[in-house]
Amino acid sequence: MSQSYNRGLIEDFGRWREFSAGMWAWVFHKFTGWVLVGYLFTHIAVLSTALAGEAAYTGTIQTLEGLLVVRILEVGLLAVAVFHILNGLRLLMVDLGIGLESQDKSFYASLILTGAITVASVPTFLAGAF
Amino acid sequence: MYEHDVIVVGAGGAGLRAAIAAKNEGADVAIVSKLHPVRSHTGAAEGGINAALREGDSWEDHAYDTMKGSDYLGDAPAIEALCKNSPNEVIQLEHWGMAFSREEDGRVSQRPFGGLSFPRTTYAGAETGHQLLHTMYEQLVKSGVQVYDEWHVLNLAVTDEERPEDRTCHGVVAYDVQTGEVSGFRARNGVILATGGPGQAFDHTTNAVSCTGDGQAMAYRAGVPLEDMEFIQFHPTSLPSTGVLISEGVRGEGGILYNAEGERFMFERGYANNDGELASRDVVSRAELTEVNEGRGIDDEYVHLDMRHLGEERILDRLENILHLAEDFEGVDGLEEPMPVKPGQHYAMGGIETNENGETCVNGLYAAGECACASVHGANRLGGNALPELIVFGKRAGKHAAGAEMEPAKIETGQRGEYETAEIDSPVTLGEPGSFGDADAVADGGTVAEGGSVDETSIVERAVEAERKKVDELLSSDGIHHSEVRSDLQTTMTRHVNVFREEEGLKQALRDIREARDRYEDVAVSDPSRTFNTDLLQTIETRNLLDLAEAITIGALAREEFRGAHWRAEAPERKDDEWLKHTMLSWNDGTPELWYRPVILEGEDKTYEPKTRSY
Amino acid sequence: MAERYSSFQPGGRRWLWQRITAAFLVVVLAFHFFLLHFVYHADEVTFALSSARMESWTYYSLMILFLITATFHGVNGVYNALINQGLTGTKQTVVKWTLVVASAILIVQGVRTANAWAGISIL
Amino acid sequence: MSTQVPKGEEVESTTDEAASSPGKQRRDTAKADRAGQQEKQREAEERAKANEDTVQIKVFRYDPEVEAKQEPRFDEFHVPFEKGMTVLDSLMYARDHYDPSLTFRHSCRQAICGSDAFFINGSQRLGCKTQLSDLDEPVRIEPLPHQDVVKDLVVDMDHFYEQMHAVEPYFDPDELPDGELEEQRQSRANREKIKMSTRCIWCGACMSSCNIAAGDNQYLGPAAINKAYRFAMDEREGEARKQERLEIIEQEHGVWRCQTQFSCTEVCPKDIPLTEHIQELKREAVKSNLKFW
Ligand SMILES: Cc1cc2nc3c(=O)[nH]c(=O)nc-3n(C[C@H](O)[C@H](O)[C@H](O)COP(=O)(O)OP(=O)(O)OC[C@H]3O[C@@H](n4cnc5c(N)ncnc54)[C@H](O)[C@@H]3O)c2cc1C
Ligand code: HEM
Ligand code: SF4
Ligand code: F3S
Ligand code: FES
Repeated sequence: MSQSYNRGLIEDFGRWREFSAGMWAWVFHKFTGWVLVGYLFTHIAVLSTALAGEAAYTGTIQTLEGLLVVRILEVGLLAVAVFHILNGLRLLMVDLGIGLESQDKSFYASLILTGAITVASVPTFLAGAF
Repeated sequence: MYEHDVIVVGAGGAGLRAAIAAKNEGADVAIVSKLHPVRSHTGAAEGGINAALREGDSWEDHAYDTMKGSDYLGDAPAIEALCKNSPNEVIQLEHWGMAFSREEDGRVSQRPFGGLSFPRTTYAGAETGHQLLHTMYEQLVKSGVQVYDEWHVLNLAVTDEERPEDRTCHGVVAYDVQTGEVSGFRARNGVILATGGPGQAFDHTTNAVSCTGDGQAMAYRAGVPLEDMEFIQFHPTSLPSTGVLISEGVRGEGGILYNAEGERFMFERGYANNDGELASRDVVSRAELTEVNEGRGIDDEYVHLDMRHLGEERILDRLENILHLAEDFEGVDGLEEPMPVKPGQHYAMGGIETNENGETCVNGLYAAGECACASVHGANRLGGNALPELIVFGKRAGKHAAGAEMEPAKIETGQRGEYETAEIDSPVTLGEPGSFGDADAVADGGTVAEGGSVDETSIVERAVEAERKKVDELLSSDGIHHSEVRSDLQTTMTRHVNVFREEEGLKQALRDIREARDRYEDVAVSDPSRTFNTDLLQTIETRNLLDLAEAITIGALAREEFRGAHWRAEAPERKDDEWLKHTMLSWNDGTPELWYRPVILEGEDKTYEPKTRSY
Repeated sequence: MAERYSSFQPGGRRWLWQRITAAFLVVVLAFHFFLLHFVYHADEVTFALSSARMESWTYYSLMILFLITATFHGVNGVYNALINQGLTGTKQTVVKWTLVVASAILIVQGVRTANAWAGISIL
Repeated sequence: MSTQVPKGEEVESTTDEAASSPGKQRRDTAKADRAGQQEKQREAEERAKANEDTVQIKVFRYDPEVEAKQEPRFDEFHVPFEKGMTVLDSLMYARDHYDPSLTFRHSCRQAICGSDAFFINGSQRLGCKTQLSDLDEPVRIEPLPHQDVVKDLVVDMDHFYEQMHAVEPYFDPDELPDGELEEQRQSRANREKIKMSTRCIWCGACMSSCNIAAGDNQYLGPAAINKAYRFAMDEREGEARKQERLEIIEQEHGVWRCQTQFSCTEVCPKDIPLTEHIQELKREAVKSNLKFW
């Protein structure tokens, strides 16, 4: 009813700031989902260097893994994946009709857990990068 | 111009039922309503629908209770029609899927209600009206009746023969709220008014902002008599700031009323030594107002209804809804503080005079629901008797208008048969003596054409022209805002034509109404827009309220007795010798004319003997 | 107004599969991450190591299944998101087939890589 | 879908035809009037400074037909505050005392007619059910997002009604009892199950809060799905009808579009667990589909 319709002030004014937990969960899940598909495609692209032979593959991977940016991006990927998994589990529960009243709490829980897991895994991810 | 067999004005319980019934008879039906159907005020009803459904109960008992409740001012044929048909109609609602509360065995639940000798009130939680309205709207969608929603009906297209009884209604004129277009709706068979009550004549009411009695005012000005207008029910427990109803259930469960001095005044001041808070609505309302008038009200306005002593558990279990209402509409936590309450206008027993088939004295014009008065409620309506009235008389009017074969009515309408005329003892000139717009009855919204000399379509067209002119005039003139007039009117009505009525006050009210009418001459609409101009529509509604407020006051002034909801300081007792008659008011070229018609107490096979009304 | 009475219910089936694949992915993705970042470390990855794992038939089939479910899940998710934004008509059909083709390429490429490691030379 | 601009033009043409001569005069009057209103407003503002007991509201204004209002804007009003005052009360006060052209739908004042859902301080709420004392000042009142604005706070509800009607929202049992006076039996448990779903007042708040409904015009939306739930779960209707109902809600733009944002559930003034109902219908639909596998 509104996609072609611009109400200026109204449509964008104060909307996102007032988003509730469920809306944020949706936004984040969407975002992480898209990042993950994006990654899936790149991931396969990178891996398929293996088709060009052993050396090409090992070379590419080791160069990439040697870059600090890539390592940091990998931490980001982990965060994204963990959130998507945890919130995905939350959504699966919602689909089964379990715990709908505490959907906001479970969203906050996934956020916190995601943070914790990500931080805890930083050392492992960055190991050998310096 | 739109054209249908039957045009139903209003889409509350009565209008919807009428439309469905007419459709079932095969007529081409349309509903014209200023609100979308589900916004109608029927949705606000809480308590329930009376119907004699079970063994041990009978329609005769229901009729007896209703007659007694009416303080013997109801007409027996109408009451009997109501009570006989109500069970079928309620079961019809059930068959349409209405979500009634249920017994263990899966049958529809019934509960006891004030003034009933049997627990015969069927209900759906505390939201009976909402369920009823939506169930019927759903069936309307199913039946495919055409709905013109947000079309505000401005007037009726009625011929202008000398006597109202010779006139015919050929349609209505309506204003499309979204676009500002004024159009005619021609009705081949009949127009059914189902526009609800005139609660907005008072400043404190449980009724919606849209309850401005438009249908009553239109019918009145077209020559149809208004009947028993002085009988207005005031509910003792409504919230002071909004008028939202706090159900009688609170007192039923043991809630207590206190004045500013902390006295339980119902007992301590001797208003009802036996029943206390549970005395009937009018008694409690009068008691509350006496307290306030004598300086023992809180903030000089209201009293306290306290339910804290019932305990949180019981309150949450049975009165949860009340907690929400007090919280949402008054900002009061009923578990922590007493709730402020005061009497509020609640229901109009009187209205457009009809017979038990919904016909008015004007051919082709019908009325049903709160706007009508077939006279089932007489001087006082029993709780749970309005909703059955909607469905029973809505259906009858719909069927009749669609041309179904029906038993001829026993009640007479208009100035026919037995009646007596009377003088109005008014301190001021009443009515609209040739003042609004042009001096003739046409612009005044009365009738439009020489009888029979023009065809039906042009009668509607002329009415449309007249309304267009009126709208343009309102939009283009300069003047005061209607809300000033309306609020003065409401204030005087609540002050003088409230639960307490005395001659001087009523006369003062008539003076104030006269003044309000004179000021209304100068109203103008300042919003120039044709799009959703609520300013314009409310200005028009205010005019209707003026006519109705005046009618209510005239009736109250004329009736020098205490009957049902009507109480007079000069004569605080019922006078059956003199007053077993309906107050009738006709708009005679802009001047109200008072007359009376005897009450019909002869039922089908028995006559109801007036007894003292005590419970 | 939404169309009515379609006897074809793709929405329902895809919805269900999105859940089923999700449930499957929780396990496999966690395993995948764990194996490749915690058991083996990122800076140690070589062709030989990957090859060694792929030569196990169970691992090979798990990874193929992983690839297929992830692709379905991801691409179907994207498609849904676009419909939710009001994608309809021809555009919808175009997007649908683009996504199908992309998925096919992805899967084919993924399988070929796995085969390279596993030493299978069909593709 | 629709935009307001062509609609505005349509209206303009009727006006010109119907009231061309008084038109100018009218506008002039309106101007004079506006000056008067500004006067009143200024007084109120002064009062506001002197006296704590006023509330400042900022109201969205737009009228395609009135020149000064064609460009959407916010107007500020200072309204004297009383205990228990709701947002609707403040709007009515502003209309009756400062600006009669302030337009909004309202009727019952008791949260049952569903006319006055607005976007108040960033959330969909009923004006009559929202206490001013619960809100931060200034209170910002806008029409419902994602719906075309007709004028000021009035939005076009037609699309909402269409979606409601699309789910065949009427009771339609497979069979009825023979006796005219015999009711269908319904267990208390079953009535309890559908009870919340029957409370919908068609206010449109849920639909307006849902991002999916905003993006996908064909999406039935939470209120309509809830309506379908109300009948699909009513044991009085029978299995055959239930199957038909499931077919309606499981089309492409039916229940599957719901992404469990929960905002509908959060804004519903009648506390209907909308998301829960939608999810339950998804499972019902899957179950009934599995039968044919
Ligand atoms: C708070 C409350 C609780 C109640 N509880 C009960 C109860 O428990 N039991 C009981 O039996 N009764 C109860 N009543 C009384 C009963 O609900 C009403 O009398 C009844 O609903 C009136 O229905 P109606 O169809 O006549 O009018 P309404 O429902 O008021 O409908 C009027 C219709 O007319 C339309 N309309 C009005 N003017 C125009 C116009 N100019 N042009 C076009 N359309 C117009 C409106 O849009 C609306 O659709 C209660 C009333 C209130 C206020
Ligand atoms: C590991 C476990 C995973 C779980 C539990 C999971 C769960 C889910 C669920 C339940 C949805 C549906 C949301 C909805 O329709 O309301 C979803 C959407 C999605 N998932 Fe996953 N997922 C997982 C892994 C992945 C992976 C590996 C990818 C990438 C390939 C991915 C990409 C997506 C995308 C793109 C969406 C659509 C997001 C959107 O709405 O825009 N997911 N996921
Ligand atoms: S479901 Fe709730 S929010 Fe939606 S229309 Fe109904 S009452 Fe309003
Ligand atoms: S907000 Fe929309 S996405 Fe679903 S849970 Fe409610 S319908
Ligand atoms: S005015 Fe009726 S819901 Fe608010």
